[in-house]
Amino acid sequence: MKHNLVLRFITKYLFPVIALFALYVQFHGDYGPGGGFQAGVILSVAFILYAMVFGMETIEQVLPLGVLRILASTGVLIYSGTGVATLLMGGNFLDYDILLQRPIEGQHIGIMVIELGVGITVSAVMLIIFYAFSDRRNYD
Amino acid sequence: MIEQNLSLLLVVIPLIAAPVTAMLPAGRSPWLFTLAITWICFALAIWQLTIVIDGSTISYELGGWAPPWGIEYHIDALNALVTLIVSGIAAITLPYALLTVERDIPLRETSLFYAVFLLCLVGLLGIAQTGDVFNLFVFLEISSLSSYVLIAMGKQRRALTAAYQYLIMGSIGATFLLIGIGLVYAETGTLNMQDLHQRLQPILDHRTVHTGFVFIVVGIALKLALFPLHLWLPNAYKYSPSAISVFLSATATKVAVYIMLRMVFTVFSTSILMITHTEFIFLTLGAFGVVVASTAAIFHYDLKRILAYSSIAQISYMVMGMGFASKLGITATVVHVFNHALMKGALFMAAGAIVYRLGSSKFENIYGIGRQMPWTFAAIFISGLSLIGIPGTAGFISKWYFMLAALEQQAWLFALVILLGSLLSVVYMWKIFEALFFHRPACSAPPVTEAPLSLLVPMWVLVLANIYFGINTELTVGVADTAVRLLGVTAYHE
Amino acid sequence: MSDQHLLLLSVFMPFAGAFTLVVFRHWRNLREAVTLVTAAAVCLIVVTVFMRFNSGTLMAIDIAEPLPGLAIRFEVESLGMLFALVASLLWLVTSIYAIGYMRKHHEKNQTRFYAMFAIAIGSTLGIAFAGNLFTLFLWYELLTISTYPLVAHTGNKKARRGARTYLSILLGTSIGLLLFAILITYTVTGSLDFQEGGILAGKLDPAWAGLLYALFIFGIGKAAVMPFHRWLPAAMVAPTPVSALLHAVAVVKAGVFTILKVTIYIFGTDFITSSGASDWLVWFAGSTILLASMIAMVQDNLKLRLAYSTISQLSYIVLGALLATNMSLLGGALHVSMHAFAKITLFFAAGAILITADKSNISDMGGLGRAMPITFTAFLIGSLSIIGLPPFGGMWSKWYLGMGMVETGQWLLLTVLLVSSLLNIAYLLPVPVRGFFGKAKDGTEYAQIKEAPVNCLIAMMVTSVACVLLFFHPDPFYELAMNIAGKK
Amino acid sequence: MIDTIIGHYNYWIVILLMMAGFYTVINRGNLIKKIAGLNIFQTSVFLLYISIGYVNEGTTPIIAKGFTSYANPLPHVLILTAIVVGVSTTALGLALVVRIKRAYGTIEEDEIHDKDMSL
Repeated sequence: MKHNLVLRFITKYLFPVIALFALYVQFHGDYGPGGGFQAGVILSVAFILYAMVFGMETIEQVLPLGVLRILASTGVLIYSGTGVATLLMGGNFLDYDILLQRPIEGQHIGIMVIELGVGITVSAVMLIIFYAFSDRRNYD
Repeated sequence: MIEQNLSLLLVVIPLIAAPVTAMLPAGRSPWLFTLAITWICFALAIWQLTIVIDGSTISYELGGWAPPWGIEYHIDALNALVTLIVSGIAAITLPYALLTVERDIPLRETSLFYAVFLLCLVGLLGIAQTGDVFNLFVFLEISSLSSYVLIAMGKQRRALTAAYQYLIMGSIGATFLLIGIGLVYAETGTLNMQDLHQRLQPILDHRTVHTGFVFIVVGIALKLALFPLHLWLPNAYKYSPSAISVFLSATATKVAVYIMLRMVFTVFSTSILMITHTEFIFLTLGAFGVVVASTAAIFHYDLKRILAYSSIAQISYMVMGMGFASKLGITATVVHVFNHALMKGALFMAAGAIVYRLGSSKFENIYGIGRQMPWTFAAIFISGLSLIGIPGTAGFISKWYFMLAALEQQAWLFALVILLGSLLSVVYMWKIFEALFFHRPACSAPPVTEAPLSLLVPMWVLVLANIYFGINTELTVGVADTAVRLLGVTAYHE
Repeated sequence: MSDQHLLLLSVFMPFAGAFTLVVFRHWRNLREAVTLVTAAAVCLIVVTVFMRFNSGTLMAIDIAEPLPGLAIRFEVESLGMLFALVASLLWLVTSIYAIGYMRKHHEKNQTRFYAMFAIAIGSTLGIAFAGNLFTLFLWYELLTISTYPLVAHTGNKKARRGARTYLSILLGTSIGLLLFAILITYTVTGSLDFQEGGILAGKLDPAWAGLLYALFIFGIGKAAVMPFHRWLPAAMVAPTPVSALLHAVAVVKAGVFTILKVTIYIFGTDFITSSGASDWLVWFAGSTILLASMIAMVQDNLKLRLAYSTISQLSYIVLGALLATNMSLLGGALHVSMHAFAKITLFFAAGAILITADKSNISDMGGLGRAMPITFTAFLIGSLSIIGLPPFGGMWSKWYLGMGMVETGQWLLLTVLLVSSLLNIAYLLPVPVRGFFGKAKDGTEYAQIKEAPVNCLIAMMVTSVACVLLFFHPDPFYELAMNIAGKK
Repeated sequence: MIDTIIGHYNYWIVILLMMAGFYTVINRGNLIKKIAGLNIFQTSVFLLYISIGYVNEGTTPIIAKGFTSYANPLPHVLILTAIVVGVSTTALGLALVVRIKRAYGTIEEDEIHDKDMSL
């Protein structure tokens, strides 16, 4: 597929659009349908599409497996870190009310951060899964 | 601060530790970190038990949302006991894991291995801590998924098929559980266990509730390897890495038994057993499980496989105990959950030590090994006696209660099955003793030495615990009594 | 030292001894010295306990309570005291014998042998001093398990098969029947304490008493009532000291001791007679006596013959318990000690013949008595005591057992007793007779065969002298036995 | 009668999918097809949950002017979690199949069984 001009052209321009849409889904999840799970999958789709057209090597340069692993772990840590932060501030686990002075703002910021963690982990994990199945250099 | 968040920290600490472990460089540092985490969890679990041992409960609201809307961690004596078992076994497995894992797992995968181990611990502890049925399902799947991975890390290629088989069976079980929870939710509109209990009482004769109940019971039965849904278990325990055999055999199925107890007695109630005749099903399947699995164990010539079949038999005892649906029966089940964790843990550790030295647990390769590895053999011997139920060991205490429960209801047939199970366990354990000690070693057998100290010490801690809890049962029977009272199970009336 | 601690010490001393001699396993003499010292110490402690008990001190101690209301409890009472005395005295003698035997016979794994032996004796003392049925069961099982390696000692195929039979019958009956019976007792009464007059009376429907009693009698496989007797001949593959002490004294007597305990303190003799629980069981015991004697007659292997003789003799004691009268209990309790001294003498002699002349079949022993006069004399004394002739101790127990039968009017059983005495003569006396007056099969004289090792001779002489002494001075045992019977 | 049958059409679909999936899991010897069956099986449950949460005339559960009736959001949230679990299961299952293929050279259950037995 590397030599199909139309695909290459479209993919190149679709990539930022998909990524942008992912960010929209991510941050608009607070007000409408969306959230970290969906956004994470959409973002990873952008990379997967790119990889399918331009080859695995290209995205492996940007996102090697090791980085993805760290990203996946970081997402979980952001999530649980928020919880621990609420704990340390004297509230219950994931009790966002406590994060800022006004509980309603605390809820906003809390869910944002949490969903960000979810989004990072989901997209990283989706890519790891994709790597695992598409990288068949070691066998065959 | 720590005390008020105790029940939560038990889940969150390993949850945070898991991704951290995954990022640590391969080598001994992931092990050391995991060791520290499991010991912290163990200490917290002891602390938690001391708080609820008098029959009080702890309630923790996640996110500050009051139950029944938010997720609640609801801790009573039973939760605390299961948490103690899980974290205790984890804490004792870790020192044992150091050398066996270096043998079983490629070096570059160690950090991932320990991360997955911690995730499995998160799942099991979460199940034990949570008071929300859907949350329970999620934790169940966390623990199951990670245990599939851990089993697949076994050295032989059959570990892969064993893990695959377990995955299929486990997922079906989990989905059944999910269906059941969905149906019950559709009827009541709540997921909180205490709340469900309240709302289910008036509608226990609804057909949807029955259907939900049956789905839940079958789903859990798959997870706890109740006969005849046990086929995944022997291979899974046989081919997994030694440390994982120890950990899973001592915790995974016990936690499934706990889920069954929780679901049947806390969420529904004792009367649903009679309405749906499940008590009879528990008793019958339990009895068949005891006899069939023990008999199957006799006809195998592989140490780990015999132990796996024996696990199925022992779980069947616990299911029978639930089937008695009386104070004594449930006490027996709860006590046996604890005691069986001790004896199977010790037995699988010893089996793992033999595999560590010889690379195999087949009889033909390990004949006469008991003379070269006297401490390992003695550990197998004593914990084997505990498994049989010789007085003075922990196993006797649980057998005693099972028998009392059966005799109380004058269920002579089931009393005889329990005794028969003991006799069959004498046969297969003695087969092991004879093979290990009195049989002449094969000529080609390489000379071996006693297992390293880091394997022996955890093994013997469990062995001594087997004796200690056979003589002093304040903890086990005491906690079981409190737990049974809180479950609302009453003494048997004709 | 306080009385309670003395009691504990007597039970746990052998365990400590076992541990110590494992530590000293590389120094043979030291190891055996440890065995002897432990045996002597235990013997001394038990005698001290006996003295204090005689002076009226009550000794009891709970060490733990594994199950609510069921403590691990030690307590001294007459029957247990009698049993403990016999076991500890004979352990000392057997230790002396065993050292000679094991060295001469070049047995392997001697450390394991001595260690397990000590543990077995510790368990026996545990049984003797058990303060309730639960504790008794605990030690009962431990005794089975600790003797298993002794039976399988040589480790060859024959030994393994014998040990398997041994274990499967003993564990099978104890888990399948005895534990069941104990649990039923507990469910019915809510207690397992040994109480004078029993705990079952008034709580158990007399119609069921017979069944429960049968569960006990057959469940206590160590008493070797037919059809659960096969383990005892199977256990004869063990080295002779094991057969002598454990399978003529400790293990089998633990069985009949348990039966006596259950009869007196769980059922209560009154309940047994009033409910008729034992009416049909006496015939099992009676036929065991006769059948085992007959089988003994056709055995050519000396140890096997002695084993069947033991089976038959054990049923005397069982019968004593089943009849549940003063006289029969007195006879039964006395027979525990009288038979112990006589039978151990016989086994000592059999072992001595095995190690010095390498003969185990009676048909090969013609003329051997002239080469080993002391051994065969000891055998003769033992035989006469078993047969029950004066002036040997065995007479007393048979006398009282017979009295018990007369008392209850069981004439048929009395006939059984007398016939079996005749059978005793028929299967025991040919051995010394052949030894002294017979000729070797191939006509050779045993010029090269000397007497057994001196250790073995000492042991044999001690026990055979004891057989005679017990005729003239049965007092210590007699008084203890009287206590039990009188308490009825 | 017809009304009850048609009125519960969502349950019929759920049951149909569930049985199809379950049958595939049990009947197929091909490891990948088993996983596909498992997926269908799980999906049927997701549908069950979502249809439970449906409220007549309800809209998306986002507060807005002019709407008073909302679908129950909780089953949706639950099933989102369950979907994630399902995805993980599938990924793990497929990863296992890949490694089984590498170790055995086949993904047919009976062939794998034969290879294990022939050792």
